[in-house]
Amino acid sequence: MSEIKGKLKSEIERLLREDIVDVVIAFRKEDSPLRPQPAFFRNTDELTNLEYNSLCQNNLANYLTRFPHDTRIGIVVRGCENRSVNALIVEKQHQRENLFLIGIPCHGIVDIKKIIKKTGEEVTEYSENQDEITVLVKGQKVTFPRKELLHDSCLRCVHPNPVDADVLLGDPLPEGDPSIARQAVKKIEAMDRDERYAWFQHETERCIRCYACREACPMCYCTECFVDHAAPRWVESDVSQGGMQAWHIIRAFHQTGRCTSCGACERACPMDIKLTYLTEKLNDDIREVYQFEAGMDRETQPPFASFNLDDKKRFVI
Amino acid sequence: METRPKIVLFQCQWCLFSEPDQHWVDHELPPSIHLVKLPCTGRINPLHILNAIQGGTDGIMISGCRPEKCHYKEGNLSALRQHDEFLNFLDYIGYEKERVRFAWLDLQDRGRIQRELADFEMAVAKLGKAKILATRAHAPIGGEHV
Amino acid sequence: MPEHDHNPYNPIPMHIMRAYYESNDHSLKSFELSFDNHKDSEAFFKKFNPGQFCQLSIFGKGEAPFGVASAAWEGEFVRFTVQKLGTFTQQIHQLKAGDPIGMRGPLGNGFPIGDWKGNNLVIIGGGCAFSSLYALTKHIQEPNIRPNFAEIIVVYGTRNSGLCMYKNDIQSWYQRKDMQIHQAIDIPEEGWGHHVGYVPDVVKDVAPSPKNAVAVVCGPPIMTKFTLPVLVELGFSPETVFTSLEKRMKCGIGKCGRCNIGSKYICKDGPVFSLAELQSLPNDI
Amino acid sequence: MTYILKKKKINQVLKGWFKNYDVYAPQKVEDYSQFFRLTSADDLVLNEPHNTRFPPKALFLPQSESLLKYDRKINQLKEAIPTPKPRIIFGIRPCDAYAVTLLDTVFNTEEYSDPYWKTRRDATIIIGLGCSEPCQTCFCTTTGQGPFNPEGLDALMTELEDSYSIETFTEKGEKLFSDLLLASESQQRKAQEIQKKAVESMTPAFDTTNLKHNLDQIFDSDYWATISESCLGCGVCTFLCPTCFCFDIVDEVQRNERVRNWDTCMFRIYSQEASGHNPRPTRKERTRQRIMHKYSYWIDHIGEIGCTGCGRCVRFCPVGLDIRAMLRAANTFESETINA
Repeated sequence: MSEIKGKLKSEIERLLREDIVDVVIAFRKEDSPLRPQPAFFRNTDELTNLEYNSLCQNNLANYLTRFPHDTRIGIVVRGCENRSVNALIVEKQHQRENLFLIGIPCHGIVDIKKIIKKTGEEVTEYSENQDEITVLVKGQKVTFPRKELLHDSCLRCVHPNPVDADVLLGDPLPEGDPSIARQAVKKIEAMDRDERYAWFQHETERCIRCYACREACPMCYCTECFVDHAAPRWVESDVSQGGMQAWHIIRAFHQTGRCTSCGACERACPMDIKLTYLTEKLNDDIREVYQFEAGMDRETQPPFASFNLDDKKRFVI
Repeated sequence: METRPKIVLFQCQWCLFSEPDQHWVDHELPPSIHLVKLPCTGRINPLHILNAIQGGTDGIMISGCRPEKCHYKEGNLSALRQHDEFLNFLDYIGYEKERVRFAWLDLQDRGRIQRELADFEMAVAKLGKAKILATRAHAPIGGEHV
Repeated sequence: MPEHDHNPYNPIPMHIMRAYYESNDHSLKSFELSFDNHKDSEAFFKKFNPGQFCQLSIFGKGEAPFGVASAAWEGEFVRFTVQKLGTFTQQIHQLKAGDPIGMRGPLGNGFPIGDWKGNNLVIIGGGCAFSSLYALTKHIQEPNIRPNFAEIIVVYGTRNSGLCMYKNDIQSWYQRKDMQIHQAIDIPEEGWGHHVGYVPDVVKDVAPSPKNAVAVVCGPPIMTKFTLPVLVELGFSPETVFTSLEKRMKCGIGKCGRCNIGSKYICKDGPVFSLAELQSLPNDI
Repeated sequence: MTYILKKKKINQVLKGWFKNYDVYAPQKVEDYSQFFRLTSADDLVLNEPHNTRFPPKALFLPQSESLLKYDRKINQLKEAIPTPKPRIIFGIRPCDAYAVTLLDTVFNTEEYSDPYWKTRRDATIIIGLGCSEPCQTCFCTTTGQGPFNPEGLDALMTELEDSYSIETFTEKGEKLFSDLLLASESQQRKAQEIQKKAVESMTPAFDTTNLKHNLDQIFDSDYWATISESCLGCGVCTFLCPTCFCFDIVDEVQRNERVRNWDTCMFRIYSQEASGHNPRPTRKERTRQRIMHKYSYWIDHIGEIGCTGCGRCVRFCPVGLDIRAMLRAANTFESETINA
């Protein structure tokens, strides 16, 4: 895995040196090995801090919308990030010709909360290969199979490879199994109505409305979010049941046909709410009904942006 | 249910082709039915539906023109995909999807709105009072729920 | 449990006594509010000082802060001039005489009038922010208070003559021997017999002497921004120039943290600050 | 006085309190703990390595609470000031208890006392649990307290092997434990050793001597743009912070009540004015406000740093921003504005 980091470094160096891009969005080391941070490289001497491993848990496409369209951006993309970039391009949030996508086939993001749950947070060293994660905790080396530590949404990943990268670092990986991907949602669908609602209540009542899910999501780029809208106020402003349920229903629903299943919302949530269980359901539906997956290319409009007479009508009388 | 179920009717202002029907909807709806008149069903946002549900309505009826007859050419079609998916999603989190109906009315459907509403009211009455997602309530005094 | 009137979040019940438009385009409307309970009125006037503001409150609509535009001697009422700007002010504009309304206040520090004894006062205002200065001018016009100050110069600028507030009263100020009034509009108009130009330029023309004088500036941020240097140029020291800040506020009592600038809360430590104080605050306005 | 409470007797003690008090204690939710009212003594969890994820300030300043209710038809308001039963907060970490004393200086001032805060505060006894093994993300000794800081506590527990030694500081605290056996001298010594060891295990995270001065100096510099570049602008750091107190007042029209909700300077709409002007338009200004408020403005107000080093913002920042690293950078930052 560390050879990827070397390749990435020389690639970024090249992009900056040859003035192909103005800024490269990647990750950098922080004091704690568990928390690498999104970083913006503008010249090559900052690159000593460059980091790339499976702990890099943010979706970097999120930062694209902060830049003017004419900024030439190099960006590290894994499978889901590439799809997010595509989805943003479909929605005209940046221009493809001003982007340079450095693709990395992804072995899955390691969930820092799972590590801490197993070892505590006194982790001083971290290393990984394709199958195993090794951490140094209070002077002791502990090794886990990668599968045990992967984030839930990465366990369900179907497309680990970037679909539209300008350069691909590392060999493409086999596609994931869609039937596994659907298990999470299937499990909930199998419950009866009251159980489903109880589950939904249990998830949403922990929400503190910090909107980390919104801010971490590349597709949530609205200048004014519907919850911030004061006149009329459609969603109760407080942490009452109604306010929180409405937030989660509509947030997920606004992602219909746009969500790329990256799981960034869930990883950002400080209260461990299983946000992807909502968006995954919508993704499944969209796949089934409209044969569409967000971000697989940069032309196809999401289903809600188009319509035709033969659309499925499940509720019309 | 002892009292009649509370129903919200979202009505596209173009969908009732006969004058008596529109007059009935505008002036003679029973008090248990709350009318929300819209320029087109395409104007309905999932938030509107959710807001009605959270406010404790027992059933939601949406009446609109047939797709070919939309006053704005394709407004109701653009809404259809969203509403279809939205209700399916509400069902996923436990809401009774039978509580929402989408009626497409046509030129010859004179008097149909009354029939559909009566039929819907009966169906909703059978389901009983809506509890799921009906969440609007006073906060406990001084937020004592912590 | 504290008594009812100790809860600083409870609005005092008031009624609208009079409501009238101030500007020709109906964007500015004045409301004179009377107290439902005499007790509240006593408490209010015990604390009241021109330059302070109140939170007006309509149940179901919300609250917003407005500067008081009346002086205590005018009578047992409180005047506010409200500019129609957002959703809440639109709601307020719909109110008419006899309607109930809630009020919390007076809030904030107000003008340090006590410190200005014996000084000349230069009062410079622009737009609807003049309302607090109107309160100040009315206050010092009271026969018992007037001898505390020497010369009084008022400069009041608006975009056009139609937007000028308190027209009749201000017209009568021209007859007064104990004060000077300079009105200005931005663009020339037929029949306008006073200054034409932006407030900072008018101040330059009027050129009040800084000697033994205090200047008070209230207006839109852009006006304030350009007027303060003019005053400094004229020789006013930062300690003798005062202005009133506006910021988004909620609680009005220094708790909600919203109007925080540096170590000050605008609602509690302000809204009136001297230029010297402003210069010591971080550039976060 | 110092008492000894056997671990296996905790349940019995708690049950004794249930009669006269509402007891709030950490309980397990998913993979974390949060303060809730105990209904069964078995729900108590004291062995979590961290403090509760959701800050206990919510027990005094709930995230959402009704300020007043009203009847719009007759324009009449109804008070909504709480009337809490006497309460015990059991097992709070010293950093969070100290945070409550900091918030007292905001909500319980002479000029305006906040009745919602005050009634809850007056009805509450706070019993802390010191941290024998401070976490890597904690930095309470740096901000001037420590893992066994008694400020804001009525009693402080130190975990011994099969018991807790409980030091009481106030009459209220004393009253709760006076039935227990007094700690022996060796037990007291043991507790002191544990406390000392815990303090020594913590290394200073940043230098606070000139921090305020340094921050004030770089107010207009590009330091803020650098540190806030990857910030998402969510409310995790401020909502989980035990000393952040900003709130918003909103009329919930359909429910006929005026509520206040926590708010955060990290949101764009927080400072958005009706005129369209926003004094803090980007994440740079908003991050600056958050850090300056904690490390400079609090010092202006009460002479203390407004951070207790609880580490929540470090642990849960979605992009791994670490306030300690930011402050170290502030101490060493040299901008052109300073050199000029």
